[in-house]
Amino acid sequence: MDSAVLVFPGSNCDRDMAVALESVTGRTPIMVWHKETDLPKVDVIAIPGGFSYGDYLRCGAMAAQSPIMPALAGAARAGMPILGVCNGFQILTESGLLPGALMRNGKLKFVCRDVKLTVTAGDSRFTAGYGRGSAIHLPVAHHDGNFVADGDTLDRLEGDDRVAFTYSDDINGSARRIAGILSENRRILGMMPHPERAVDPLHGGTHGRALFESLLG
Amino acid sequence: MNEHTVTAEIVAEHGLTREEYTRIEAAMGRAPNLLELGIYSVMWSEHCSYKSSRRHLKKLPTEAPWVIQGPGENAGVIDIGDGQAAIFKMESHNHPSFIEPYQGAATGVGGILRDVFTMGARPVANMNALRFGAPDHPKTRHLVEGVVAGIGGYGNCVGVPTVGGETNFDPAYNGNILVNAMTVGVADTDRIFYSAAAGIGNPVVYVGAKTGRDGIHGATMASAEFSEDTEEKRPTVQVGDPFTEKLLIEACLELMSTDAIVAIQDMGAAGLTSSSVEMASKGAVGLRLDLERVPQRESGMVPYEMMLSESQERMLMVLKPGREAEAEAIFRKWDLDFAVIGEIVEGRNLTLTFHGETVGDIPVPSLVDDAPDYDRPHTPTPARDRAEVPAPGDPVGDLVDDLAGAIKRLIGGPSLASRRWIWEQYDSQVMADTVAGPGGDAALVRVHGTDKALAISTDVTPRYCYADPFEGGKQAVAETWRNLTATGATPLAITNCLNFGNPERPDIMGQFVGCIDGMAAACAALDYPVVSGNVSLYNETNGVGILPTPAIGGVGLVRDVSARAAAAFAGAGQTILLIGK
Amino acid sequence: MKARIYVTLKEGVLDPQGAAIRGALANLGFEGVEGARQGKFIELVLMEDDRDKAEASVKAMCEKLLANTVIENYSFELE
Amino acid sequence: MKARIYVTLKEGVLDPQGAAIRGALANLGFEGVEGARQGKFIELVLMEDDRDKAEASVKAMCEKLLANTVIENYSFELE
Ligand SMILES: Nc1ncnc2c1ncn2[C@@H]1O[C@H](COP(=O)(O)OP(=O)(O)O)[C@@H](O)[C@H]1O
Repeated sequence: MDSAVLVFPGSNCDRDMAVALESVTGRTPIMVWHKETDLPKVDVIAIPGGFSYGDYLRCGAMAAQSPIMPALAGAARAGMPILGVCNGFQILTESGLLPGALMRNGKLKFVCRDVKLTVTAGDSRFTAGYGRGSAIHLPVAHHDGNFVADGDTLDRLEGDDRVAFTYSDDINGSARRIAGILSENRRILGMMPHPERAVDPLHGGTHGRALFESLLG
Repeated sequence: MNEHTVTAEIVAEHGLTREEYTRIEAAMGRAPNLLELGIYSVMWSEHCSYKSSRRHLKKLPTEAPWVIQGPGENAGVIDIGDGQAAIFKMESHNHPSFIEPYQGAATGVGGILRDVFTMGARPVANMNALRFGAPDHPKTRHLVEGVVAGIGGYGNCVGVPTVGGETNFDPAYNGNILVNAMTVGVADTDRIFYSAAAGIGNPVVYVGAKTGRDGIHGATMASAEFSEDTEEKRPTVQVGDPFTEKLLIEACLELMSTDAIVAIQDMGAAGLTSSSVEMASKGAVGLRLDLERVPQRESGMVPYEMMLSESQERMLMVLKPGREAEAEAIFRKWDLDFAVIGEIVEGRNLTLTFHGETVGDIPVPSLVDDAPDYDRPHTPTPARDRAEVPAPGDPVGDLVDDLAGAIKRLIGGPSLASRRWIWEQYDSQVMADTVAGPGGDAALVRVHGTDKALAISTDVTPRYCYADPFEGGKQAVAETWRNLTATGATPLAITNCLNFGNPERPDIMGQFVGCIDGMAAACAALDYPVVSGNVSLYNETNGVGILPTPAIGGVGLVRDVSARAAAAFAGAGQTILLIGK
Repeated sequence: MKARIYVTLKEGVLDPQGAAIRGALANLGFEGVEGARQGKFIELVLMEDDRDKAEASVKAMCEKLLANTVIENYSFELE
Repeated sequence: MKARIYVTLKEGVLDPQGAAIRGALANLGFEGVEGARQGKFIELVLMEDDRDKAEASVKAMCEKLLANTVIENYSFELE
């Protein structure tokens, strides 16, 4: 399986994402600079965490306007699996590829710790390997992970089984403890926790592996 | 230009004594103009010249077969095998953090990162050693929140994990908090970059952020004792831009993978002045800067402001001839400023021009070699009464019959309480090589793509140093050594940040000398050399000095990270052994 | 021409920063603060002299970048 | 009574956010943006009806909490 990792100025989990993808797929991901306007032919695209444009103005706002984004939107329409983690999730909401917005954490502080999650969604390209309802641990590290959407949108996300992960505890004030959501076609996943930081026994946990393995199908 | 005549008042405002001014006139063979005076004041400040500490620092052991570069460069370098080196240093940002805790701490992290990646290393870990006043002092809460948020705000954004540190509270720090930041980086031993300029005619290049009127006089401020009205004066503090720093790291490392760079130096506390002087001094060459070519953020800046500005996220380098275009393309790709602002010239002078006119001309050796070197009087610390020494946290003398109660009080008190509230605000895992983050004895960070790990610990117990500087200095070194050893690492070398009060007081100078002697003894006994460090003096308000605080940052190597040891008990039924007396 | 742009959270969107400000003011002894909201204030210096063109352009900037209209409102003044 | 408070960076203080906004607007094809500064906009609802008292109190709030007067200026309107 071939993959690509988008790189924006200020991305800082790009290498981590590439290492994780390579360790599961056995193939070196292609790194795509935000100024490109075409995407390589791959089977999955990952948008990594970090502080694109310093998180200035709003997290992900400036990256969402990058030259590469029209190509990403095109790929999304064509059904390409896209994974956005942390800042990647923020970029996906800012660009309208996923609904809602990510605001400053409820307690206003950056939070870095391992959290307990429930895999809420049934089948999807990303969660198939876990099984609905399973409990997993992944690290979070963010300042703006507080998921916000209007009541209708939240109802729709839940009703359509598009909430991928929920936090077992209130980590950041997110509406309905949402930690990750799927697009309507279930092929785009945005999530605040970092699966790429949980693929190697030295990370202290390997619950992130199943997410990448699910992609392999 | 510099039509001001230099008066006694102006000399005093620059923090120079009458004798120092006389020395300047003698070195130059004439009176300096204001720009030149500003440059001397920066280079001869305590911060840059180490005039009170230099002769004592010489006593520290700095050599071992694995030391590639000891003190004297931007950071120390040690060999960690397989053609790789660890590069590290610790630095203070105490006074700025007291005035503006968020930005002060943030720019402290930015500065120490630059010291490390200037040498060609990718930063892989940050640490921070913090001392605050009494928990119930009205300022403490605000300072703790601001400092911690600032460290996180900068380190998290640049994408370098903050993997540990230490935090103490004591009333002695009520008016002078300590914010010491350490960065560890990894480089290939054949790709280490130094600051000595060379090659007559080679271009001198400015990269990074633009220069503004930030913190003019900041470097001299850090060398002057605080007085109560400092807060009223509200000196300009610098605002950090971690986003630009992140781009600067990537751009510098990209250029460093070519062979275009002759020398490189970050613009530290004294900006263009210290970077250009140090590069010229180390390379024994002359250097001309055409100041109108400096990228400027504000209009109407004069040479004095450009040379003394402390704007952050800037670097100076010397390129091989003809490599400008290639270098410029890299910096443009990362949206950073790039400008050729001068060249290496014959002779030993730093010559400054502005629109074709020479506005300053100083013999570089006089700025460095002729800098004052004081043998300040020092009196040894007398043997202290137990009652004089701050208690190790909340007293539990009344609970001799209630062990559980005593333990509860101890671990609930400010000295021993969990620091989780602090370190959860730091991204301790980015780069995905953190094997042991905050919460253990030493942090462990895997060397990317290998089975090796670096072990890192910062330690000092200020009340020990206050009770007995020699034993306290020794103990701080030994504690890092033990913390590293406890993870299974071989301790290799240390950096340090020596925080003390006013060196013009013989008792304070006595603490300083005593701690250094103790550190030297421990380093020698443990074969554990000092490869870099920093001194912060005048941590004193209204005659009240801090506790002597020589923070030590130790680095060790675990050859096989799968064989590391952790602090937690791993299961029931295991045997507990106590080693040592 | 200068543009003064105000970006505020939509009604009904929880504002943790505003809530924190209100709490901190209360702790400092400022009583009677019934509500607090925090938004952004952006000042732009434009090369445009034509008011209508400036207005259209600032509106577009707000829609595309300066405000996230999922959660924020914006308004602006030109001078 | 309502207070509209503007907190801006002092002249000469680096404004990384403003610089990034300017760059992003240029990348989006908005030309002629000569300068951009980002500040905060805070709205308070006060229980106070006396204008003078409200003014004194908002000023004190700004000095003590809302603005960091080391690097920021503030101004406000009451209505
Ligand atoms: N300012 C800080 N930043 C990051 N980690 C910290 C900080 N202060 C303390 N820690 C972490 O908290 C733990 C306990 O700190 P401390 O009580 O100073 O340790 P010890 O006395 O065991 O060396 C250590 O793992 C340390 O790395």
